[in-house]
Order: sequence, then C-alpha cells, then structure tokens
Amino acid sequence: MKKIKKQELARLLQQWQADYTVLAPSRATEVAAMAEWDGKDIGFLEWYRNTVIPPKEVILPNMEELFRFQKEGAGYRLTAAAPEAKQLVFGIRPCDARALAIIDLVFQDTYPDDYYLSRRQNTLLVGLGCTRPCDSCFCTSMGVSPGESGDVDLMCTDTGDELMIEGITAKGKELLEKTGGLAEASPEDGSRRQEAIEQARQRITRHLDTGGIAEKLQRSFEDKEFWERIAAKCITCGVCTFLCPTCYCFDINDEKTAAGGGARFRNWDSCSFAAYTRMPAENPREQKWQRVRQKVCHKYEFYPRLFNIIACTGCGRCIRLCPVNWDITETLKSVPAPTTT
Amino acid sequence: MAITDISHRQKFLADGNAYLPHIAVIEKIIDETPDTRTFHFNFKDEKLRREFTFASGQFGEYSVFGVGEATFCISSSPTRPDHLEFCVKRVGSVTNALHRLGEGAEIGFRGPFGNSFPLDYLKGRNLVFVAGGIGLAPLRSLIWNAIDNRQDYGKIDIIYGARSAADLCFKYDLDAWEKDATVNMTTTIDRQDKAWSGRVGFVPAVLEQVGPSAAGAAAIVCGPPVMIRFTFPVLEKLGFSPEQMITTLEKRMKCGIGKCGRCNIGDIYVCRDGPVFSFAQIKGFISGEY
Amino acid sequence: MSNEGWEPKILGFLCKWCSYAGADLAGTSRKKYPANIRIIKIPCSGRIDPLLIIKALRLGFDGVLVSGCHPGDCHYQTGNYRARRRIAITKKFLEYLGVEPQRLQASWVSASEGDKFARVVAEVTREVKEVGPNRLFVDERLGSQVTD
Amino acid sequence: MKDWEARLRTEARKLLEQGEIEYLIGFAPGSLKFTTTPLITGNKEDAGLLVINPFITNNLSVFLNETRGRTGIVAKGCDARAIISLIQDNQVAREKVFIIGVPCPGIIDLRKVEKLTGRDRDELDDITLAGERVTVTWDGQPREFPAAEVLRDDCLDCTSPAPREYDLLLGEEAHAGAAAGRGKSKIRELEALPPERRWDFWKNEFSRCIRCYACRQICPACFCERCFVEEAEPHWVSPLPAWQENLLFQATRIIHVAGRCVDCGECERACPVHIPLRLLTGKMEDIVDELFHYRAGMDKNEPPLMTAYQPEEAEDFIR
Repeated sequence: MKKIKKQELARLLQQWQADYTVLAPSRATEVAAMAEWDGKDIGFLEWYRNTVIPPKEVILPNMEELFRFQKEGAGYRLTAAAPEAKQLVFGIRPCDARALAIIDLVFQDTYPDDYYLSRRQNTLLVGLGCTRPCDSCFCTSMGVSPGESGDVDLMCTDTGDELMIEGITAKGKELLEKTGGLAEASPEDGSRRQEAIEQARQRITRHLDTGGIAEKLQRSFEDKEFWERIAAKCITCGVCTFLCPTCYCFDINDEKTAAGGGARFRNWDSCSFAAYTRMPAENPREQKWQRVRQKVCHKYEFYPRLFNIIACTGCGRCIRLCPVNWDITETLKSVPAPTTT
Repeated sequence: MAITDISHRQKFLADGNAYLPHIAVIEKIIDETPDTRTFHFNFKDEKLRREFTFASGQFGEYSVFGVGEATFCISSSPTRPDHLEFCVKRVGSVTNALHRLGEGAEIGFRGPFGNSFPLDYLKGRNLVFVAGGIGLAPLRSLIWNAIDNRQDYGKIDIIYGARSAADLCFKYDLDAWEKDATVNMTTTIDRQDKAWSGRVGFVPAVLEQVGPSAAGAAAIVCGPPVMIRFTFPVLEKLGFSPEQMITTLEKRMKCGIGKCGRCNIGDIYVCRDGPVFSFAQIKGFISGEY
Repeated sequence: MSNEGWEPKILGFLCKWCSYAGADLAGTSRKKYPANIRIIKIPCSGRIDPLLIIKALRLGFDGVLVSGCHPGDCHYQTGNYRARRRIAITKKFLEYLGVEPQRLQASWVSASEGDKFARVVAEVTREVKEVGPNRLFVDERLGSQVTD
Repeated sequence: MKDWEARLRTEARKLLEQGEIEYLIGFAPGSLKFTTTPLITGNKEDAGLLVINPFITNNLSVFLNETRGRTGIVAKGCDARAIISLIQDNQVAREKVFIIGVPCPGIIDLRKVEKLTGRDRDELDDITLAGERVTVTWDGQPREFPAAEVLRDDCLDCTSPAPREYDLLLGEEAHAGAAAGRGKSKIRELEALPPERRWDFWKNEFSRCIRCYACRQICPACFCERCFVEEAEPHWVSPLPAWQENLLFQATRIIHVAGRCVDCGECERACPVHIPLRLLTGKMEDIVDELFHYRAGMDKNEPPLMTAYQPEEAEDFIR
C-alpha cells in the first residue's frame, strides 16, 4: 500500500494525465458528475459525496455514436470511429464501481457489446472511499462497503490528511508501481485506513433486508392491488432509472443531415416510460403500475435469476433525486411476505 | 480520431460488432395488402450473399439510414437461399420509410438474431399452422421449409385468416398451398365480404371446426395477440399439450441482442431467448402482463 | 462565414381557404415574388402549433410565415383568432430565447389578394435576409439538417 | 402550522369516514430529512399521516387523474390555481374535488439552504420557518436568516399564497409575496442580454438535459394523454438528448402550457440537473399577462386562454 498527502493529489493526477484522460468529480455543469479534470482543482475532496450523474455515463454515455452513414450515389458508405483513448476515472465510489461490475454481466453476455466493453477496457477506475455517506445511502445492505472496493483498479482511502492507495487489479498495481512521488504506507497507516473504512460503514443509517426478496417479488407479481398502491405517487419520469448506476436500458436512434449523411446513436431509455414498450397494436406495460413493477422486479428478481446478483448497489440516488420521494427501500419492505398455502 | 470504412465488412455477428449493419439491396417489392409489402433483398457483398445462413423463425434488424431500425422476421425459407424476404406493415416511422423505398434501394441488415423453430422436435410430426394477418410471415418460412423437406414431416394443416379478403397476405403462397395435395389449407376471413366466396369466421373458431388431431402433432401459432390468446384454449381443447403449442412473440425491440431491455419479460429477453417459445414456456406470463 | 450568394429559405404555412388560394392567384396572375418560400398547406391557420414553427427553425429554415384569413373571415369562424394568440405568444417567447423576431412572421391574406401575397413574401424575404442565415440549431457534430 | 396539521388530520378523517370523499391526496412525511411525499389513499387511518410544513413542495393536483371517486386534496395557493386551471380545461370536475386549502407561508428551497449554509441537507439538524425568519440549525447551532433567502423563487413571486378556491380552509393568514418580483430578477437580467447571448445561455443549459421528462411528468398542466415527443410518425422530436432536441422539446412544452402554467416551480425543482426552467415559465407568465391580461388558474369560470379571443387584440405583428 502507498500513500500521499491530500494536498499533493493534484501532482499525482497530473502525473497520470500524461498517459490518461483523467476524469474526476466536477460541478462544472451545475450538478456533480465525472468530468475531465482541469489539471489543478482538487476542491472536490471537500465537497464531493457522490455524483448526481452516475459514472456509468463514462462507459455508457447518454448519447453515444455507433457509426456514421453517408449516401453515395444510390448506396451508402458506413464509417465507424475507433475507440477512444485511455481514460482514468478518479474518485468513483464503491457503490458505483460495483454497479459497473454488475452491468458488465449483461454487456458481456451472448453478444459482447463492443462499445461498452472497449470503453471499459480503456478505463482505469480509481476508487475513493466514502467518509460522508448520504442519508439515502444503503450500500451496506447490498453487499457494498462504502470505504472499500474490489471493483476498482486502485482504491484510495481518506484517513484525514492522507490518501492511502492500494492496488487492486494487476492493471492498477502496475500503474501504482510506475507512479512516482508516493510514500510507502506503514502498518499504523494500515490500521488508520481500517478505522476509516469501519467509520464509513457505521455512518450508513439506512438498511434493507434483501433476504428472499426475489421470491417475495415473484409471488407478488400478479398482486395488482399492491403494485397499484406502490405506484400511485410515481410520476413515471426517468429520474430514478437514468440516474441509477445499474440501469443500462437504451434506445437507438438515427440523426440525419441535409447532405444524406448522419449517424446512429444510442441513448439512455427507461422502463418508466410508456413509449418504451409501446407497439402499434398494444403495449404490454401501458399501465403505470406495470412499469413500476418492471423496474423493481428487474432489479431485484429478474436480474438475480439471470446473473445471480441484485442489480442495485444502494447508492440511494433514486431516493434522494426522486421528485416525489418514492423510496425503493420502503417499497421492498412492503412487499407482502409469502403466505403458506 | 481514426475513421474506418465499414461498408464492406464480410464478417457476420459471431465475430463482429453486433450493432453495425450490413448493406443489403432491395431486389423486388410485392404489395401484399394495401398497407403491407414484402421486400426481397440480398447483401451487397458477394461473399456475404454466399455465406449467410439462418434458420426459420430468426429475425433481423432492418435499417433505413437516417430514420432508424425496425425488427422483422425473415419470412423466406432457408431452403430457398437465392434471396431473403421480409414483410412489413406500415405502422410507424421506419415501416413508412421502408414503404417509400423502391427496388434497388440500399438498406441495412443486422442478424440473424434469436432462436428458431425447433426442427428437431417438429420432425416426424404432423404440423398444424395457425396464423392471422401478417402473422403468417414468420410461419411461411417454416411452411416452405417443411414443404421442401416434405418427407421429414407428417400431415400439414394450415389455418390462415385475416380481417378481410384484401388483408390476406401471401396470396401466391395460399394458392400454391391450396393446390398442394399434401397440404390441408383452410383460409378464412373475419367478416363476410363481397369479394370472398370462401370460409368466414375467426381463426380460433375455424381451427376448432377443422379440428386437427393432437396425436403426434405440433401447432405453430402466430398472429395478433388477441388471436393468439384465443387460439391456445382451442388447441388445449383439441388435446394439444403446452409443449405441443409453439408461437413466436412480437415485442418492441431495439438492439436485438438482449441488452437494450425493452423485450424483457421476467428473466427472458424475447430477442435473445426467443422469439420462438412453446406455450409451456410462456403460459406463466401470457395470462398477466404479457 | 460569408453570406454571399446566400438566399434565405422560408417555410410558409398557408390556410387552404384563403392564403393558399391567394398564393395560387399570385402564381396564375404571374405576380413576381421571391422563390425563397416553400409552402405547406394547412386546413386553417388555427392548425398552427408552436411545435411546427420551432421544428421548422430546428430543420434550418431561416424564417417561418403563417398566413390565414382576415379576422372575421375564418372558414371555421374562430381558427384565425386562436392562431393569432398562439403566434403572438410564440413570437414573444422565441424572442426571449434568443430567436430574432423577424424569423417568425404572420399575415392575413385572402383568396383574392394575390398582390398582397406577393408583397408579403417579398417583405418577409427581405427582412429574413437582413437577419441572415439561421444557425440557431446547427449541429456541431453532424452539420446542418437544412433540406431543400 | 401544527394547529393546521391537527385540524387537517381530524377533518380529513371525518370526510373519509362520512363518505364525503372517497380518496384523499395530501402530504405524508418523506423518507429523508426535510422531505414530504404525496399520500394518495382511500383509507381513513392514513389521515393520521398527514403533515403541513414548509416542505410540502409537490403540486398535488398532478395526481387528480389517479383517483376515480370524489377526492379531497390538500392545496397551497399555487396548487389551488393549478386545480382551477384543470377545471377550466375540463380535466377535473369541480364536484369531483374537495379542496382543503392551505394558506401558504412559502416553501423552502433546499438548494438555497445548502448554498447558504455550505452544508448538504442531510447534514443539517433542523429548519424552522416562522414568519419572515427562518432558523437553520447545524452542528447543534441555530442560525437565523431572512426567510426570503431560502424560500423558493416562485414563492417570492407568489401573489396568491391563499388558495383562491377551496371547500375548507386551514387557518386564515397568508402573506402575499413578501418580496414579490424578487424571484424574477434573473429573467430581467436575461432580457437585457443581446439575443445571441440568450440563445447561448439556453444552449448551454439544455446541453445537460438528460431527457428524463421529470419536468413534464411533475407538471399538472401537462395532461396530454400522449405528448408530441412520443409521436412516432412524424417523429417531431428525436429521443436523443442533443441540446437542440432538448430545447425543441422544452420550448414547445412551455408554449403548450401557456395560460395553464401557474408557475408553481415544480418543473425546476424536479429537474435532476438543475435547469432553471422557471426562467421560462416565469417569462411565459409575463408574456401572457402583458398580451392578454390573463393569469392562469385565477377563475374557474373564465374560458382557458388558448380557447378564447377578443376580436381586437395582438394584431400589430401581423401583416
């Protein structure tokens, strides 16, 4: 394990900037998001708790060009851009890093998704443990520790004046090896780090028992009355899904220009929208309660059945950003317990 | 930024980027009904044309560049590989754009995607095809496939209906099957119609009248959702087990490869795990939401 | 960018009962007016939706003209009055967003006013020309959506 | 406000018990600090959950299409105007609603509190509003501020904090915008800019729109069964979150709700990326007032702005 004084962080990031496009928490666009680091400002160490826009945006952007087309005579010419340069995300939280590990499963499945996977491969994640979790956070209930992560390449822990830096993956360890200006952490540093991790864990105040949740949901699937009650105050906007670090659903759309050219893009989509599944003849999820049910069950029932993991990391964005304070933890707590028949 | 020309890639999905279409040329357009057309197409690239293979029941994603993509099954049979076909009803922006294209126009094609009709299970059985409207499109791939391998199958019953005589698709096929002594063809329309001298009645009711035996048979059903919902109970009454009833589901799709999420039903993605399912697989969810 | 040789493209939404016939009359009586206008026939000026206006600007038209029947003459009694409110609001609002007011124009032209139609098109074209090309919505990535 | 809350609970329970109303729409405590959440219920026991505090931010009239029978609804001044507007537009029948009016002292804008205190909302101990003063407590220390510094902009501009239409009114007092007009100072600044700077401003703001449609979904005036954005043929607006399409969507939406929008400010609050939508709705309110001397949701018997006309009006721009 290595360490660095917090005020030295800019020098460290500058060093990494030589080989990577460095992204770090930023408020340049009004709300916190991962954005290209400006080469000096490390003020985020003070204000940053988590981003509003989840870092999945770095790997799965809300508007991603798939390829371009250009009309040539009677036909078309297609061109695709090469993958982008290597990037390094500094400061990703353990919940969001876990979220990427979770959605990796779907993008690796059956037909590998070249766009997602190449970005993923080209991106180095440097985690930063939480010291001030929000009151909406419930990561510990989802198997995530706010202070540590195995889902990043390098993990940093804030021990007050210093950042402890640990290599997690081979890629991360290699970078750490190459990085100059770091001090070796002592055993005392190690125990201070352990203390910080433990403290972060203690600061999580929201808890959810997910035991048997998939089974409960499966049994309640046809309980229309329950779902109508749950859905009543939902306004079916896309806030919770778009800003969820594990929501990966997308749409594909073309944009064209006057000169017969254009591009195909993919953009985030949401199962909260009626148009998402609407077909000319009918819509399997026309009703609000059906869409709310889809959102909840996809995360806590279908995804676990497919990939053996719940598609939620307890980041709490859906709770704190919801315009009507629709709280997923309350919903899950109110799923009727299985009745023995 | 490096730009690569990908117009002439010769790799199919298995080892290529599944989002990039291959360019295909529309060779022929057939008006099926006032709002439905069949397009014959072929890949622009010679090598792709030779090497492309698919199975009955699989689908593709078809692009009109600048408008978008839509999902259609391949409606021709792999036993007749000189060209490929798909059938389009005019309902939205992409389908309208396809209808505006003429012969010689270039489109994009991604596929083939999805599973296919279970030929191993069907071989040696009597086949009962039940279709409504444009729902015949996916089945006709299998029907021609079976006819071209006639010795592999038992009796073939086809029960096909549409709202009116004008809405019957693939009339040239209906004629051919009518004339084929090895096929028992029944065509019906929903309501009496001056231009029609044949049978009148809804598909499920006509199916009951025809009453094919369930013994050693399999029923393959495709049509509007409401027809499918009423057809399964009739088949049950005729003695078909849920495993003997096969259908192909239509859902809104974008990616075709089990990622974008909209065709998700429980833990399946219709595009990746379907679109062909037995009633045994889907009866759990067909009663409720789907 | 130089505007030399540039001619504005103006989209005209014309009520079929009056202005469209007025445009027809201008044509058949060989009135000269600038060829800058592309015409869409609408059933009544009351059909105009702010969406149509903004969409036209989004597509790159340099100006939009909505033309209907004179007050009191609407085939459907009140369509043009309703259009008037809508256009008034749209114009003020677009101006606030930063759209030059000259880009949205309105006129009352009856079926017998071929002359007036020609004059309106000439005036609108001149005013839009003065403001210059519409680059409001130009896409930095892909270029313009403007179609001919 | 505590008295109002107690009275509300009693009255609401009585109304449900007596069958005067079948449903109740009000506010219950939220699951996070300083939040409330809409309560939509037919169960009289739930009346005990009702709260009235300076955090009852939602405009509950958006839920009126959720209930089938006669519905009791808790309404602040702006919410009552939204209901009136819905009545004018035949979206809600007056008889269908039982309006429980709350004379609104103003709603606290938590983003303003965060800016003022330099603390995130969950790190504050308490926020109390009393008349013109607000007390915010953090690290155990209470600190006092003028209420105008933390009230929502739309509250600062509010001219009808007391509901204009109600069946039951909690309390009597209602301060009409202590600092009326203050909430629109940014609009005035924008107006003073040259057009291209204004366009650049909006281009920049809308480039971060993620197209979640929270603004539309939270809006009581956006009641179309199918929004133009979802039309497939023609595809008026691309679903791609490009700034052009985002602005095309929002500009059209704001014009569509002209004369219906009561400037309740909910779209701006709901926006997860903080696009200052009130700079649009507030301006639209001004335009409608200036051109037609009309204000949305003031009188249920008045015809809606866009269906009415005066033979002689707003002619000057027409050739």
